[in-house]
Amino acid sequence: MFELPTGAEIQSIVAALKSGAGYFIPEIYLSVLFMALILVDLAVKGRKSVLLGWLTLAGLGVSMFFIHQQHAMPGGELFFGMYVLDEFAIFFKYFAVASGMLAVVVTMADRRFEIEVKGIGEYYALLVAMVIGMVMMAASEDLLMIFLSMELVGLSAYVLSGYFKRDPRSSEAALKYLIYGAVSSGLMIYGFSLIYGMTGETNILRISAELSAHGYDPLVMMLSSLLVLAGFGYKIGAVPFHFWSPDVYEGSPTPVTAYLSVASKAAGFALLIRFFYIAIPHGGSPYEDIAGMNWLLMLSVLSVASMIYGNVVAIWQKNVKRLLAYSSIAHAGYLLLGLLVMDQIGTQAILFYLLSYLLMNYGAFYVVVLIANRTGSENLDDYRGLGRKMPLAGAALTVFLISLVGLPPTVGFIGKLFIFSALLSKGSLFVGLALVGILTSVISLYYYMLIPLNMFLRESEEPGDRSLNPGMLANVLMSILMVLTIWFGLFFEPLSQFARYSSAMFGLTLY
Amino acid sequence: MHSLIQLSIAVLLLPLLSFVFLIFFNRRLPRMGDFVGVGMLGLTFGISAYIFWTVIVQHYDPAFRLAWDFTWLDFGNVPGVGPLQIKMGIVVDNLTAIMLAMVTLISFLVHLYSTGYMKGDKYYGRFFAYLGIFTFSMLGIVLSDNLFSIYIFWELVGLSSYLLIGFFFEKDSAADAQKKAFLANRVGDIGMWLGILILYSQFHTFSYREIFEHLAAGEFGLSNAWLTAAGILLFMGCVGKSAQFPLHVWLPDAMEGPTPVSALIHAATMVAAGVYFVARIFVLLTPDALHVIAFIGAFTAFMAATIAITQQDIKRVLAYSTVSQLGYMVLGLGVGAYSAALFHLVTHAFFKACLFLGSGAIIHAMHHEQDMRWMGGLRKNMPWTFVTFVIATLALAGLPLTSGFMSKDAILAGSLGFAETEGSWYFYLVPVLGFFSAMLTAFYMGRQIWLVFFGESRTHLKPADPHAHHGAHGHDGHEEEHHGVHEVAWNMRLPLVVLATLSVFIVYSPDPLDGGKGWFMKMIPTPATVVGAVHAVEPEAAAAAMGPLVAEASPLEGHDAEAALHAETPMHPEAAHAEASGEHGESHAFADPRQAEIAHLSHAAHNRAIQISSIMVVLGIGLALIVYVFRFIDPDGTAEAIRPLYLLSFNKWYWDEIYQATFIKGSMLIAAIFSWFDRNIIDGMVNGVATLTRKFAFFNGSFDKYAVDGMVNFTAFFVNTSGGVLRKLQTGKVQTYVVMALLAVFGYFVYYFAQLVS
Amino acid sequence: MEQLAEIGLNHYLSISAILFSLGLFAVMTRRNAIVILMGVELILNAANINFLAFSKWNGGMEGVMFSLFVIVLAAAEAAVALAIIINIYKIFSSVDVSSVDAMKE
Amino acid sequence: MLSLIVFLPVIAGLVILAVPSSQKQIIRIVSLLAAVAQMVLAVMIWRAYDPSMAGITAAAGGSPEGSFQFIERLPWITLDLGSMGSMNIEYFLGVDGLSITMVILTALVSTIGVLSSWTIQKQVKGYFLLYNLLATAMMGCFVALDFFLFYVFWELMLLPMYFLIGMWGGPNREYAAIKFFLYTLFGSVFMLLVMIALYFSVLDPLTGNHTFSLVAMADQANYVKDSILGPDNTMWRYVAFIVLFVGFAIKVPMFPFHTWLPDAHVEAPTPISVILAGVLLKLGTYGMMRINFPLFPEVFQASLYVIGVLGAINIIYGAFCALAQKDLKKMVAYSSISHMGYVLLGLAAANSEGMTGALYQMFNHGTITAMLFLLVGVIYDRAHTRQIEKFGGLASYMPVYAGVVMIAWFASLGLPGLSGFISEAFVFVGAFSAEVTRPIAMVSVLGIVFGAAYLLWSLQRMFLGKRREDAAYDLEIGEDGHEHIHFHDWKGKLDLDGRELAMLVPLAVIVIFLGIYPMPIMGLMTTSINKLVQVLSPVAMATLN
Repeated sequence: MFELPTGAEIQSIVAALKSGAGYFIPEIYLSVLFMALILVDLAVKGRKSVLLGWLTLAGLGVSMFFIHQQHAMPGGELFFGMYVLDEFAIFFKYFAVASGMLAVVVTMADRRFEIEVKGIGEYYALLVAMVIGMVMMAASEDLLMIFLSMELVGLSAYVLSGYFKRDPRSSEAALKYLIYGAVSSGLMIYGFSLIYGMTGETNILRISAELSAHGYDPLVMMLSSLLVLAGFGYKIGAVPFHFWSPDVYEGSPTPVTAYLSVASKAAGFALLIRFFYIAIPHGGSPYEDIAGMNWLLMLSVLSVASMIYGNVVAIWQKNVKRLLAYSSIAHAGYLLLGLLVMDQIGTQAILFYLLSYLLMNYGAFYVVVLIANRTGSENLDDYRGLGRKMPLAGAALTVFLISLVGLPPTVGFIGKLFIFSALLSKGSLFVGLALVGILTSVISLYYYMLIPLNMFLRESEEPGDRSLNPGMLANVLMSILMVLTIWFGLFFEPLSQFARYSSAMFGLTLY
Repeated sequence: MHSLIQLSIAVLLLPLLSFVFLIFFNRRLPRMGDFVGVGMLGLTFGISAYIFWTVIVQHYDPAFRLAWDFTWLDFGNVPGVGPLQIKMGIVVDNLTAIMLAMVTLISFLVHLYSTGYMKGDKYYGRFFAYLGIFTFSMLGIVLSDNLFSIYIFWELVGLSSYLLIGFFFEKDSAADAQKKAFLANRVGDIGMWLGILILYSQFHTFSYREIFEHLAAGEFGLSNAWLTAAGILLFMGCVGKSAQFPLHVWLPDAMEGPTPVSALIHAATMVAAGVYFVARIFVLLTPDALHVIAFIGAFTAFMAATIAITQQDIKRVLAYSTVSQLGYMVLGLGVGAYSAALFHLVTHAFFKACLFLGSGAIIHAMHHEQDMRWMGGLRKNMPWTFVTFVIATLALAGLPLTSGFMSKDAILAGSLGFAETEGSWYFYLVPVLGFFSAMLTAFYMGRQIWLVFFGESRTHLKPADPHAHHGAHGHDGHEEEHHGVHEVAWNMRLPLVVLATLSVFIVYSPDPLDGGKGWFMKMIPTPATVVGAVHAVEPEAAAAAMGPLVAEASPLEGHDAEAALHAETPMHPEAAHAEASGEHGESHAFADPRQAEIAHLSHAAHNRAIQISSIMVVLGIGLALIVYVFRFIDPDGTAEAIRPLYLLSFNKWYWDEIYQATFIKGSMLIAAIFSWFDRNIIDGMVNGVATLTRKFAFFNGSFDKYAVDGMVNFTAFFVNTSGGVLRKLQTGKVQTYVVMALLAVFGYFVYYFAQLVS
Repeated sequence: MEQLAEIGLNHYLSISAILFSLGLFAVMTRRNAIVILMGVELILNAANINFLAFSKWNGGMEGVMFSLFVIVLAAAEAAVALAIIINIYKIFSSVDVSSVDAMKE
Repeated sequence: MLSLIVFLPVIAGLVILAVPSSQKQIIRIVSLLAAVAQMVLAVMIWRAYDPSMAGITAAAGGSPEGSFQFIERLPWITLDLGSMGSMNIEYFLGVDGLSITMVILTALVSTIGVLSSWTIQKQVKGYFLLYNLLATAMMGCFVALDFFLFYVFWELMLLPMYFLIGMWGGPNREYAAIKFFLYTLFGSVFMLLVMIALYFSVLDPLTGNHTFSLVAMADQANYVKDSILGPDNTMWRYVAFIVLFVGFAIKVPMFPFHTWLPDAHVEAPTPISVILAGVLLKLGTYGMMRINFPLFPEVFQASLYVIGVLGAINIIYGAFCALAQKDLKKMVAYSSISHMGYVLLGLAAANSEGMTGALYQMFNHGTITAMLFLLVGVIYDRAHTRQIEKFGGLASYMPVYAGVVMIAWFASLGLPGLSGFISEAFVFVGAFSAEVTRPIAMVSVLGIVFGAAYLLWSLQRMFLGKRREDAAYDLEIGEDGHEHIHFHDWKGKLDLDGRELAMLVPLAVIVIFLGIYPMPIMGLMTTSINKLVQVLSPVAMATLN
C-alpha cells in the first residue's frame, strides 16, 4: 500500500543528509569518541583506567571546540525538522559535555572504582554515550528524536547506575531506575502516539501549528499532555515523579549520581522547555488556560510540591548523598519556578540556575567523594571533626553548601536572585510562589548546615589530629571550583549574558 | 563675661579639680592629700564669700541677676521647630550667692572636720575626693540656669551621695542603704524628668527664663491640668531628694555613711537642693500644685517628728528631724511663703550641720557608740560640744533669739495666711500640723539633750558586744569610761563653734522676733507667679509683674552685667518700694490676686504665729523636762500604755515594710515572671516542641537533637513532622513509586475531566 | 453494532487502550521483574498499534517509522534489563522486585 | 578610601592565609595592624567629613554627589534583561551623617575586639580569618549605598558569626549558633524579595533604568506609578515595610524576636559578644533608618505608635528580664535588649531630638556594651564562672577593676556626665515631644528605674560587702597584713593587666568625654537627621502627591 520513493526523492534525502551533516559534527565526533573508547579498552592491556580517564577528558574537551564552531553557523532545522540547531541547543551541548568532563574528573578521584570494578572501559564509553544522548535531547525537535535521545540517555544511565555489580545497593538502584524509567517512557510514548493521532505530525513546530489551526479534542489533548509530562517529570525528578531519585542517587556510584542529578535533570529541562514553549500553542497571554488545561496551576503545584517535599524530607537524611538527592528534588522545584514565568527572563534564569547548579553540585559531590575515599563513609555522623583534619575540603564543602542554600556571595545566590526576579518582574502575580521558594530555602539552610556543623562544631570520636590530605591535584581542583563558585557569585555578568544569549530558541519568539 | 561669672565658674570647678586630683593620686601624697581637699575648699569658700559680699552687700538689690550661657548642643535647623540649640549656662542672683556661700562654707568646715573624724581610715584620701565631687555637683545645682543642667547635677549629687553613703561598703547595711538612696532618688527623678519633658515639649527649651517667658505669654499649648502635672512632677524630684513622704525612707538609712557626710549632704546641702529647686520653679506652680506641695510638706513634717520621738540612735533622731524640717520648708513653699522657706533652708542648714557634727564628735569620743541609751552625762567631758549642741538645738526647736525661730515662724505665719486665703476647713490642717510638729520638735530635741548630756553615764549598762571597739571596757565602772571620753581636737571643734555662731538671730535680722526685717527676706522677695491669674492679664503686664526673673534686656546670650542692672532697676517699682517701706512693700507687687492676698494675710498673721508657736515650743520642752528630768511621767510606762502608737512611731510607721512588701517584692515577682515567660513561652517553642514530638514514636530517635538543635519555633516543629510523615512515602518498593506517579497523573486527569464536563 | 460492522480506527484504538491497561496492570501488580518488563512491552506495543493505526488513517509514514524505532528500542531495553535482572538475581537470588527494597526511608 | 577601610581586614585575612598556623603571634599582630589601620582611616574620614552635607536622599537633580561624601561608584553588573531594560548593580559606597558615626564605631569596636581576642588559643588562624571577614562585612554594610551590595555584606556577616560562635563558643554553642543563623536568615531572606520588588519599582532619575541604588529609592518621586511597590500600591507597600521591619527587628533584636540574643551572647567568646552587641545590633536600627523608613515613609508614619510600643516593651521587658538573671553575661545581654529599646522609641518619635537620640544611643550603646562585655570577660577569665552570687566584696581586692566597672555600670544606667545619659535623655525628649509617642514615653521612663535597679543590685552583690562563703576565689592574708584573694588556676595579674586596660581605658575616656561634650559625634549627624526627619514627615509626602 505504501509506494516506494522515487530516485529524485532519494536524491533529495541524500542531499539533505549531506547538508545536515555539517551541522551535526559534535554529535558525530562524540559517537566516534564513544567507539574509540571501546576499541582502546579492548586494545590496551593492563591497568588503563587512568589512561582512559584522561582520554575521555581530552576527547570531551575537543568536542567543546566543535560545539564552539557551531556559534558561527546559521541556526535552523536539519534532517527534515528532526533536529534543530539554535543557541538554546548549543548551551545544553556545552552543558552536557562540561558536566560529562566533571563526571570523569570525579570518577578519577573516586577510589571505589579501583576496588569495585575490573574493567573501566565501558564505563567511560557509556558516559560518553550519555553525553551524546543529552546533546541530542536538547536539540531534537521531533517526537521521534526526543524519544530516541531519551532512551539513549536512559539505557546508558541504567547500566551506569548499576556499575558496581557486586554492590547490592548499586544493583538495586539500577533495577529501580530501569523499571521506573521504562514505565515512564512507556507512558510518554503512548502520549506521543495520541498527539500524533490528533495532528498527524511528529515535528513539534508543525504540531503546534496543526493544533492552533484545526483545534483539538481537549480531553485527548489533556490526557496526552499528562502522559508526556509524566515522562519529562521523571527526567527532571520533580514531585510526584521523583520517587526513583533518592534511592537511585544513593545507590549509584557517586560520579553517576552527580551526573544524573545535574546533567540529566538539565537535559530534562531542556526538553520540557522546548516542548512546553513550542508544541503547546499559547494564546495571547501565556497565563490563560492552554489546551483546555490550567498549565500554570499544574506546574505551580509541581514546583511547590517539589520545593517543600525535597527540603522538608532532606532534614531527616543521615546519608550525605541521599541528602543531596532530596535537595536536588527541591532544586527542580526552583527551576520550575523559572519555567512558570514563560518568558525570556524566566528561561534565562533557568539557564543561569543550571550553570550555578553545575558548579556547586559537582563541587559538593566531589568533596563527598574525597571524604568517602578517606573515611570510607558517606554518613553524616562520620563527618564529625573532619574540619580539623581536612580544612580545605571542609571550607570548600561549606562554600558549595552555602551556594546551594543561596546565600551571597556565591553563584547559587545569583541563581535564586534571577529566579525570584523573574517571578517578581510579573508584579504581584507570583509573590506567593516566591514566598514559598524563600521559606523553603530557609529550611534548606538547616539541613545543609548540618554538614559543616558536624565537620567543624563537633569533635570526632577517634582522637589524633592526623591530617587527611586528599592530594595536590584534588586540592587544586577543589580550590578552583570553590573560587569559581564565589567569583561568579560576585561577577556573574558573563554567565548571565551567556544565559541570556542562549535563551533564544528556533521557531519561537518569547514574550 | 562678667568677673562674677568667671569667679563662680572657678567656684564650680575647683572642687571638681580636687576630686580628679585626689581620686588618682591620693595614695601617692602625704596624708593621702587631705590638705589638697581642704585647701581647695578653703579657696572655694573664699571666692564665694567674695561673691556673696559683692552681690548681697555691695549692690543691695533684690532684682540683682547675672546670666551667662553657651551653646552646648546644636541640632541645626530642625524641621517644624527651626534652629534648635541646647544651651548650658550660669545664673548668679541673690539666692545663688547666698547658697554658694552656705554650701562652700559648710563643705569647707566638713572637710576640716573630717581631717579629724576620718583619720586613719583605709580610704581616707578617697573620702576627700568624694566630698570634692559632691561639692562640685551641689554647686552645679545652685548655679545652673536651665532644667537640663540642673537635672544633670541633680543625678550627680545622687551619685556622690551614693558613693558616700556606701563609703564603708564592706558593711552590707551600708551597701543596702546606698542602693536604696539611689533608687529612691531615681524614682523622684523620673517625675522630675517627666515634668521637664512636659515643659520642653511645649517650648523646645530648657532655660528657666525662656520657659517662664513663654508661660507668662500664655503660650502653653496643653491644658492647664498638664501644667499642674508638670509642677507636681517637677516637685517629685524634690520629694526624692529632700526625702519628703512618700520617698523619705532613704534618708534615715543614709546615716550609714560617715557622720561628716550626714552633716554635709543629708542635713545641710543636698537634701535642701530639692527645696532650692522648687523655689527655682516656684513661679510656674499652679495653685493646685501648690496645694499638693503644702499638704505633702505638712504631713512629712508631722510624721517625721512623731518618728523622731522614739528613736534611740542619736543620728537617726537627727535624720528624722531633718526630714521634718525639710517638710517645713516644702510646706512653706506650698503655702507661698517663698522667702520664709528659703530662709529656713539656710538657717536649718547651719544649725543642723552643727548638730550632726556635734553628734559626730560625740560618736567619735564614745568610740563609735551611737545609741543614746548608753550615753549620758557628757556635758562634763565635752563642754564645747555641749554648748554648741545646745545652741543649735534651741535654734532647731525654734526658741526666740535663734535663727530657727525667725524662719520657722515666718513659715507658720505664711501657712496661717494661706489657710485663711483658701478658706475651707481642711486647709487649716496645714498650719495645725505645722504647729503641732513644732511642739514635737521641741520635745524630742529636749529628750535628746537630756539623754546625751545630762544625768549619769550609762555606758556600763550596755550589754557586752564583742564587735564594738570599746567592748574591752564594756562593764567597768565610772572612772574607767571617763578617761575613755574626751573633748575632740580643735579641727573638729572649730566647725562646731562657727556653725553655732551662725545659728544666732543677729546674723540675719536686727529684730529677734521678725525675720522680715532682716536682709535675707529683703534680698529674696517672693517672685510673682506666671501661671496663677496670668491668663487674665496681658502678657507683657505679666512679664513685667514677674519681677527679677524675666527682667533682662537680651535674655539669650551672655552679656555685661552693668547693662543688665541698668535695664532692670527701673522695671521693679516693687523692689525699690520694698527697700523703702520694708515688708509691706511686697504685697502690692503681685498681679495675681491670690498670691497678693496670701502675702497680705500672712503678714497679718505674723504675730499670732509667734504666739502660738512659742506656746507650742514651751509645751514641748516642758513635756520633755517633765518626762526626762523630773520624771513625773515614766517614759517606758507611757510607751507601754500607748503601745500601738509607740510601735507605730518606733517602727517608722512601717513604711519600709510596706515598700518591701509591695514595690520591691512586686517588681522581683514581675521580673521572675517575665524571665520565665522569656525562657518558656517565647523561646520555649523549642523545648515544648521537643517534648511534644517525643510522642511521635516512629520518628528516629535523633529527632530531639535535631529539633532542639536548629528549630526555632513552631514552624520548625511543623516542618519536621511533615518531613517525618512525607518520607514515609519512600517505601523503597519501586512498584509503589510507579503507582504514585500513575495516581498523580490519574488525579490530574480526574481533576481536569471534572472541570471539562462542568 | 453498525459502526462495528467493518474494522475502523476505533477498534485499533480500543485494542491498544486495552493493551495499555493490561501493561499498567502487570507493572503495578506483578512481583516478578521479568513479568513487569513484559508489562512495559505491552505498553510500548499499545503505543505501536496507535502509531500504525493513526498513520494508516492519517496517511503518513511517520507513524510507521516511529513504531519501527520503538520496536528496536524495546529490544535494546529488554537486553539491558535482562542483564540487570540477572545481576540482581546473582545478588538477591530472587527477581522479586518487592524484596529489593534495601534503600528506603 | 572607603573601599580601603572596608577591605583592609580581608587583605589582612589573605596575609594570614599565607602565615603558617603555628605562628599565632604573627597572625594576631597582622589582624591588629589591620584593625588599627582601619581605625586610622576612620579617623581620617571623620576629620575630612563635612557635617553640612545632608545625605539620605540625592541632592537636587538626583545625583548623590553634593549629598553624600567619599562616594565611590563603579558599575558592577550591567545586564540587558530585554523587556525589563537593563539590570544595573553598582559598587556604590558613600557616607552621610547616619553612616559616619557607625563607621567610627565599627572601626573602634573591631580594634578592641582584636585586642580582646588575644586570649583565643584554639585554631587562631581560622579564628582571625573569620574575624576579619566579619569586620569587612560589618563595615561594608554601613557604607554600602546599593541595596544589592548592602544585602551581600549583610548576608556575608552570618557565616563568620555562625562559626565564631559555634567553634569558639561555650558548652551550648551549637544550639546558639544555628539559632542565630536561622533567625537572622529568616529575617533577611524576605529582605531579598523586597529588594527585588523595589528594583522593579524604582527608576534612577539620571539613567532612567531600574536601579538598586538606595539613594534613588529614598526619593518617592522615583517610584514607577503602577509598579508592585509603586506609590498607589498601598497593600504591597505595607507588606514590604513590615517584612523589612521584621528583618531588621530580628537583628536589633526586638521583642518578640530577641530570644536568639541571650543564647548567642552567653555562648559566644568575649570578643564576639563585644562585636555582636557593639556593632551587629546597630545594623538592625541602622537598616531601619537607612532603608526601611525612608523607602516607605507613609507606612512609617502610620506605624509610629506600634514601633514606639514595641520599643517600650523592649525597654521594660528587657530590664525586668535582666533583673531576674543570675548569670552576669545574660544580664548584660538583656540590658542591651533594653537599651536598644530606647533606640526604637527614639525612632518612633520621628522628630530630630528623638532620632538624634536614637542614633547617638546606637553609638553610645556600642561603646558602653563593649565595655560591659569586656568586663564580664575579665572576671570570667579569672573565675571561670559568671554566676553573680559566686562573687562579693571584689571592690576591696580589685580596686581598679571595680572602678572601671563603676564607670561602665553607671554609664549603662544612664548617669549624667556619661554618654549613655545624653542619648537616652534625648530619646525621651523626642518621644515626649511627639504627640503619638507621648504616653509611651511616660511609661518607658520606668525603664530608667529598673535599669538602675538591676545594675546596682548586681554591683552590690559582686563588688560590695564581703567575700561570700561559696565565692569563686580564696581569701588569704598577704605579708603586708592586708587581705588578698586569688582565683583557682589563674596565673595572671589579679587586677586588670595592661592589655585589658588598653581595651577599657580608651572606651572609658570616650564614654566620659562624649557624656560631657557630645558634639564631636552628634555634630556629625544633625544635618542628616534633620534631612531624614524632613523626608519622613507627612509634609514631605503631601508635597509629593
